[in-house]
Order: sequence, then C-alpha cells, then structure tokens
Amino acid sequence: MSGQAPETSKPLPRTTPDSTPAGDLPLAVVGQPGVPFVEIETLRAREFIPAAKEALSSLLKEQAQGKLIRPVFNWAGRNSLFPLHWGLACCAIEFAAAFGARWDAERFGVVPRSSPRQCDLLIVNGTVTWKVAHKLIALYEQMPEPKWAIAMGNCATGGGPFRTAYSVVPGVDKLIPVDVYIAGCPPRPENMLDGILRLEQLIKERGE
Amino acid sequence: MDQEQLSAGLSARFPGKILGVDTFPGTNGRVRFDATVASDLFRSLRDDFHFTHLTMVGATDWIDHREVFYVLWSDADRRYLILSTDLPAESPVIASAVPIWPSANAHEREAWDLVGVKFEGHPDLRRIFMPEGYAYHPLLRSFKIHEPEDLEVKVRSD
Amino acid sequence: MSNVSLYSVAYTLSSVLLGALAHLFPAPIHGWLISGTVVTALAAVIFAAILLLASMLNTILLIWYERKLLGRFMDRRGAMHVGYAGLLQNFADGLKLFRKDTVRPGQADPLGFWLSPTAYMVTSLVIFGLLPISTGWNGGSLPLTLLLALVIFSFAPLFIFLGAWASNNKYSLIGGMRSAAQMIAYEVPILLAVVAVVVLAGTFDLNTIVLEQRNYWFWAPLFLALIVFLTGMLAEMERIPFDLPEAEAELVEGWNTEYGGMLFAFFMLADYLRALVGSILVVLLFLGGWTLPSYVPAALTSFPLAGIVWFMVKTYLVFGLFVWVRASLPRIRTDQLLRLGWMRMVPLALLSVLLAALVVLSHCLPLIGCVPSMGG
Amino acid sequence: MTEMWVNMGPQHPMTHGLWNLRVRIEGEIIKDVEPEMGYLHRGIEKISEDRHYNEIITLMDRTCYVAGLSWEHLFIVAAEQALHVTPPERAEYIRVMSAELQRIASHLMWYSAFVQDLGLMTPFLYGMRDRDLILDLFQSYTGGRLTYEYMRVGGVRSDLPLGFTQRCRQVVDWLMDRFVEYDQLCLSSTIFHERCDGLGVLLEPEAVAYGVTGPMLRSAGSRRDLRKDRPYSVYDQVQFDVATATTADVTGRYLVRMEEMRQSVRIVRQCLDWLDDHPGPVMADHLPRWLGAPYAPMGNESYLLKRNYPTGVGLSMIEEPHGEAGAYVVNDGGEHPYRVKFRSPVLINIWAAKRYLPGYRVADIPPIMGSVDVCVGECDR
Repeated sequence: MSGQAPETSKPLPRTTPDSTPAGDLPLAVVGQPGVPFVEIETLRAREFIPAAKEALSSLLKEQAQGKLIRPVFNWAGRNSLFPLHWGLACCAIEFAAAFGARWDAERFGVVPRSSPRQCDLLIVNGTVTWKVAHKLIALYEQMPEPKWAIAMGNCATGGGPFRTAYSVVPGVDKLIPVDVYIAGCPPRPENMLDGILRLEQLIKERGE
Repeated sequence: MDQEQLSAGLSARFPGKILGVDTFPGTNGRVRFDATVASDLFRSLRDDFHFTHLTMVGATDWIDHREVFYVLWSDADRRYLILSTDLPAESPVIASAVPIWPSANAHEREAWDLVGVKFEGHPDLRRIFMPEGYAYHPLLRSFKIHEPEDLEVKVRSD
Repeated sequence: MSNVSLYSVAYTLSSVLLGALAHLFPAPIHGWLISGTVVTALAAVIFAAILLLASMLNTILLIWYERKLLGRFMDRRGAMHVGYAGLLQNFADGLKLFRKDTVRPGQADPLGFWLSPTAYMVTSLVIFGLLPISTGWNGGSLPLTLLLALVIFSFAPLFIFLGAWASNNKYSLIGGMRSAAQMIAYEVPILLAVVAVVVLAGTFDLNTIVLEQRNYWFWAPLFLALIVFLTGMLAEMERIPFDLPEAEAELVEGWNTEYGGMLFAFFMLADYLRALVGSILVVLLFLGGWTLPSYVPAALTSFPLAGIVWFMVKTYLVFGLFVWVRASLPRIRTDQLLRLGWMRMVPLALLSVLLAALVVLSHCLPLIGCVPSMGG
Repeated sequence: MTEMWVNMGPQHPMTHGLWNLRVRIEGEIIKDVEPEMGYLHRGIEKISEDRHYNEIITLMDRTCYVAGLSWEHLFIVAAEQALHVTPPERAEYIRVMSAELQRIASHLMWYSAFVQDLGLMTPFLYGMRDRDLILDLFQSYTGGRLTYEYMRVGGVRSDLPLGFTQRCRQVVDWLMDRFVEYDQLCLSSTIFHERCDGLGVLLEPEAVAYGVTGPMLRSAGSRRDLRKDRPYSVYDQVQFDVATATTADVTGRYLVRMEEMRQSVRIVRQCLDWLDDHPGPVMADHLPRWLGAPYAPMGNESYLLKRNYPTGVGLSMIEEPHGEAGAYVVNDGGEHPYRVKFRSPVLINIWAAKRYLPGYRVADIPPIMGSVDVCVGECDR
C-alpha cells in the first residue's frame, strides 16, 4: 500500500479556484497502477449542501417523532420473541409440543432461551403457587426491557380447576402484568402459537 | 402366610397391642395396632414377616382423632398389608418409620405438612410442600377451602 | 476480472468518495484530499469496512443456514415467516437485541463485564483480515498469516473466562472454567495438525498453502490431520458434542447466562464468526481453497469471481458438516473431553505430522496426485 | 477445592418442571443433594374432598399431565372399590389399552426430555413427533390431547369410534419401527455410552429400602411389576413380559423403558383384538343415580345427593409409567369422598436422589435425573 501519488499515463488535471469556479470543478481522481481510472459527473456544491441539510433535518425530525427507526425496531421486536424456557405444569407439555416437529414455533422466530437475561417473553405455562410466586416475579424482573408476558391456560389466567385451592395464585396477573391470555386447559399448541401471533399484533398496534 | 397366621403371629408378639385384623379391599388385610408399639411392630414386620417395602404413609383427620395408615408390600409373598392406628387429635404423635424403612422419610414429611401428624425420631421433619412458616395443616377438616376472593397473600417465603 | 482484488475495490471507492468530497472545499484542502496518502488511508478504512460488512453478512447468513439445515435434520422447517424463507429472521433478532436493555448484575465487575464480549467480538473479526478467500482477495499477506490467525483465534478463552468471572454467577464461572480448559486442551492438537500442513506446504502463508494444493488437495495425504483439525475446531467453536461450557442442561446458558441484549448478541455473533473462521481454515488448509480440480469443466471456473463463489460453497459445505454433527451427537462430559483431547487427539496429531514428513521425504506426492478424485 | 451449594431450580433446564435440586459440590464432584418440592403443590387432595367422584377425574388428568389416563385408571380402581361398583369387561379392556398407550406416550415424552438433557437435539423432535400420533388417537376417542376426562366410575364415557382399531394398529406398527430408530440414535453412539454407563447406580436392596419403584427398580434386576404381581383390571388376561435390566444405571433405565414400550405395544394389540371381537356396553348397569349420567343437566343437582349408600374404602396400586402409584379413597357415605390420598412414585424416586447422586459429577446430573423421569405434577399434587 504505497502512500505516494503514483505516476499515471494521463496528465493530472490541475485545478485551482481561480481557473474555474468552485461549483464547476472537473473531478479527477488519482489512480493506481491496475486500478481503473474513474471520472464522475460534476456535483454542484451550492445546491448540494442546502439539499443535504434539508434532507438531514427532516430525517432528524422524523427520528425525533419516532417515525423512522421505531418501526424498524418494532418489526424486529415483534418478529423475534424469545420466551423463557421453563415449565410450570400441564401447559408446559403443550409448550414443548409447540416447539416439536408438528407445530415448530421456530417458524415465527420463537426460540426458547434458558436465561431470563436473554428473553423478551415470559410464558406462564401452568399453575402458579404462592410458593413459586416470588420466584416468578424475580424472573420477570430479571428480564430486560422491553418484555411481555403471556398467561397460558386457565390456571395462569384465573386459577383454573385449582382456583379454590389454598396454595394456588388465582391468576398470574395478580403478580405480573400480562399482555395476552390464552384460554384452554391446556391450550393446544395452535392456541399457544395463536397467542404469540396476537401478541405480535399487539406490539405492532402499540407501536412500541 | 394368610390373614389368620399373620394375626396370630402378631398377637403373640405384641399381646394386647394388636386391636384387630380385618379385611381390606385390594390388600391382604388391615392390622389395627396401638401406636405405642409402632417402632417394634415395624421392625418385626420387616424382619420376621418380610415386608421389605413401605409403599405409602398417609393420615386422615377424623375430627375426633387422626388415623395414620401404612401400606406395606412383601416381595416374598407378593401382597399388600395395611397398618392403621388412631392418634388423639390433640397430640398426634407416633414413632417414625424412617429407621426401619428409609422410604418413609418423604411420606412422613408430607403427612406432617398436610395433616399435622408428628413423627418422633424423624431425621428432618420439615414441611415438604408448603413453605416453612405456613400456619396451617391444610388437609385437616377444620381448614376450609376459601373462595379466592377471600384468600389473602398469606405466604411469602424466601 | 482476475486482477480485481479487494484492495483495488477499496481503493477505487476511496478515490471516488474523496474526489466527490474534494469539490466542496477550496484548493489547499482539495489538493490534500485527493493526495495519495489520504486516499490510501481512506482506502484502508473502506477495506476494513467491507471486511466487517462481508463477515457480518456471512455470519448472519451462516446462522440462517444452520437454523434451516438443523430444522431439516429435525423434520421441521426452521424460521420461515420473517422475510423470504426466514432470511430476515436473524436481522430481526439482531436489531431486537440491539434495542434491548443490557442489564449488568449488581455484583458484577463493570470493566470485565463490558470488555469481555467486545474483545471477544473484535478478536474474532480481526482474523478475517488475514484470511484470503480468493486470489488477491485478502487483507494483509504476511509470511506468517496462518500462525497469526491461530494466535488470535486462541485469545478467546481469556475473554470468555474474563466475562464469566465478571458476571459473578456460579453457572457462568463453571462454564468459563470449562471453556478455558477445553480451548487450551484443543489448541495443541489443532496446532499440530496445522504443523502437518505446513510441513507439506513448506510455508505459513495461506496464499502459498492454497497454491501448493494445485496438484492435490491436502486432505488426501493428511486425512488424519483433517480429522484432528475438524474435531479440534468443533471444540474450539464450542459446538455439540463439545458445547459443555454452555451445556444447557446443567449450566443454564453457561458462561453467557448473565449476558443479555447487545452484549449477548456480541457473544452469539462472535461464536458464529469463529465457526466461520473454522470452516474457512478447513477449506484453506485441506480442501484446496478457491481452486477446483483440473478435470472440472472450465466453464465452471472461469466466470467472474469464480474463486470466491467456489470458496464460499466449500465453506458452507464444511459448516454443514458441523451442523450435521450437531444434529446427531450427544454432548460429552468435561473430563471425557479433556481425556479425548490429551490422550487421543495429541498422539493422532503427532502421528499426522510424522506422516506428513514421511510423505515429503519419500517424494511420493506425484503418486497421490495421480488419483483424480483427490483434486489437482 | 472449596465447597459450594448450587441451586438447580426451580427455573432450570435440567428440572423439567418446578422443583429445586440443591447440590453441594466440591469442584465438579457432587457431595450432597437436597431436593426441594412443593412448588407445584396444588392441593388436589383437599379439592377432591369437595368434589363428586366423577369430578375428581378432571383433577387426575392434571395431576400427572404426561400420564393422565393412567392416573384416571388409578383413581377409578380405588373409587370403584370404595363405591362397590363393577365395570363391564369391555370398559376394562378399553382402560387397559388406554393405559398402555399412555405408557408409550409418557415414555416417549421421557425419551424426548432425556435425550435433550444429553444434548441430543434431533431425537427430541422425533420423540415429540411420534408422541403426537398417540395423542391423535386419544383425541379421536376422548377429545383431548392431554386432559381426557374419559374414565368414569362404572366404565368409560363413550365407546371407541368406528375404525379406531385399524388406525391404532397402524400407529403402533409405525411406532415399532421408530423404536429401532431411537435405539440407533442412542445406543449406537459411543458418546451415549460414555455419558450413561455406570451413572446413577442404585442397586436393588437400596432401591427397595428407599422405596424406588417402576423402571428405576426394574433396571436393577427386580422383576417387580404390579401388572404381573397383583393384576388389576384385565392385566391377567393379556400376555406380556416384564422388562428388566441388570446394570441399575442410566443405560439400564433407558433399556427398560424402551422394552416397556415394545411390551405395551404387545398389550395394545391384544386389547385391540379382543375389542374387535367383543362389542358390548362400556358403562355398568344399575349405577346409583348420584353417580350420574356422564352429562348431567346443569342447575338440577339434587339427584346427585347420595342417600343411604354403604360406606367403603378403596386402595388401588397400579403400575404407572413412572412407577407404582397408589390411591386411597375413603367413602363415608356422603356424595364427596371423605379423604383421598395418592402415592406418587416420582416423589419417592426424586427423594432417593440423596442416595444415587453423590459421588458423580455436576455434568452427570442431567442424565441421571433425566433417567428418573420427573413429573412434578404428580410429585407435588
């Protein structure tokens, strides 16, 4: 990689501000042996700078209003929901089945991760007891923002058949904010996927 | 060894402490015994009558008393036996079966947790299902099922 | 087109950009901007940017490729709803992770926690500047490119262990210790396998190593070394069956348990960058790089950028092999892994060095070259 | 090396459910373990005291969510003893066939989870895929995938649909081929043997003392199988062998479960043959009115009141996929059972981890605990 201006077969056009006005400078590019010599059309700087300024300021304004980048991140966020890999009760079996060959939740970019730090979605798939309640809250709090929660099945939604039991939390929304409820005892894997797709719709509508 | 032989053998070993041997569906009989001889009876059943497995320990709250039952299995004779004893409701205490059958450990913890029967000599008699510090024994008849609206957050263990 | 190189492309771009920019300024600055020094400097920057972009795009494509291939092995389809056939899935994942909060646990060491993923990522990227992918398409061409690449490649356990220690999490720490032990154990057989290649090629320069394979590809005389190298690379990349540093079943996510957001994305990307580097090294050292056997019709090798195309095809096929292994083998245990590394792989690698020396000394290379299926 | 306690759970990929394994480790060696349960204690025994007998069946499906029909069977056998009801023979055959299909489904679920613990990703999906075929069968005659509410005191809710037996035969034939494939994926791999041979050894005397049952006990050479030892339902009418192994380790448990699935297919085929030849009623005649028709009109529940009905008590022990499950039902003459007590094999099998885990490495915990086949629902109840 030589730093010297190399000799070329063509004479280099010397340009000075005196000979030609600044806007009409013919453009010349130093070449290197073996590198094709390139010429491009003259740019008119007097028009270019205001136009660029205007475009930039409008971009910044849109960015400030959240019209530019936010939809992109919204699209990314809703299409890549990583649920936390944990099983509470019956629904966890259907949760696992949804990642099986027949339903394959990975089609929608849903990949379970074991560490709450890497998750966006807490799927409460089963009965929550008071003994595990504070661990559930801790897991939810360990997840970084933005995050969502789905109450999967009747137990997580409202206690289900164990609503009257002494040890069961009657609905996980008493502990954490829930975005989507999925009915069923347990919901079929299609229902779970439907719930996730509805959450995607919700994220899109909220424009987060 | 049938029911009569068992009854005779046990009565000879523990005179006056075997309160009766009756039939029980699904098993080869139920032995009702006095809780004071529990430990010796267990050892005798394991060593002399080959009941090597302790399958289940449970307790029932009959309000005026509490019944503790044991389900035993003899591999040699391929049969079940039920032991049953009544404990006073105010002080339900019985000797632990853990020294004889280690498998009793979890069962007895469960019976203590849910029905409140104390097992003396148990190495680690803590609650197994409910968190430590829970105030009730939920399977007692006096513990009523609440509607969830009445249910307070009673439990926050650490 | 054969004289087009990565540097010439960068230089052209730099010239065009600076030429356009120079119009906006008066004479002295104008002249300085189009002077050789500045153009060369910008060319170097653009060169690096192209490398970065190309390696990143390739990595993301590689993740997609693995997900789809793994899905097929598992009788399912993998990502398919985001973009055409799920091609945009990994972009969505990356953007989402970029936007997510990065939580540093209260007890974690700040410097180590932030430094480790960044350094891991950067060192993995640097290797790309050293790997030729076709004639002229490389960054620096030093006499010791191969050695330098492997040295940088072996920085990783340091940073992994640093991040694991800084996370202040038991799972992370155990995962980090395992990772360091594993990588150090497998450095040795990998380097010995490389020594076998070097003995045959007589140089550490990757370009020359590829040129030396014009008559026969090295996998034929060095089959043993190839096996050792592939196994070692699996361990270096921490892929099944050697993925125990992040063994999901016992250590939640291994050493990156506490990492989320962009830092986790760095780890993830760097893992796949390393996988890409591993596959490229296999192609360069054993599978003839961008060359094809002489009996292949000329039409297949003479179109523009044919070298790069064939190189990428080979690289993806090698990576497909790694995916295949991942889909069909269980994970082994730390002590078994170390035993395998020290007791089996090292002797095998030594044997392969010996074989390479024998091949060179006995001058039987032309014989191998006669077998057409072995390349050349 | 310093010692430290590591919590594995309740959210941990190894546990396959809500429980916590506290492990004291020295380096990578396990010194002591302390299983903690109760994170899924839903008070099923207490709720059952407030339910009609046929309503408890609903809870049974949720008690063990991978073997719902086996647990329905368990409760029904005990309840029928306590209530003095005898089901027709066809219902018994349907129950046995359902329980054996459920055993295959449960073992397939175990297989999926177990190989995933080993790091084998592909067979996980194969196991789930083939399990879905059995769930499809269940769906065709019970309507549910996991929770069936199919068995009733006095029989089963409805007869099998038309063409069921042919379809079921096709599925089990297909499964028999898949079992060969599973064995190829696992047993032919050297790494599988490196990971599983000689791990988690629990010899027969210890297993008996610690109350361990099911495939874990049979892998130690014991031939104890309640289906043979004390045949309930119509298990004395069908031919099958007890699957045993002698190694008492993880591989032994794998072999036992694989063989059990083959034997279950054998039983299912015999049941299907019998069911083809013997049409008939599936509910007992002359059921007391309070036991009710399966579909009771809403609102009018006065007929459910039970009057002057004899008291009774029932104990049933059955060979559930995880081990020996027990149900103890006290009928005091009221419309609800007075006391229901279940024995969970999983609780005892997990608890015995104190015996079979120490001495091995941390990395061995997933295969060993995976070979136990944990279902926390029935463990905590």
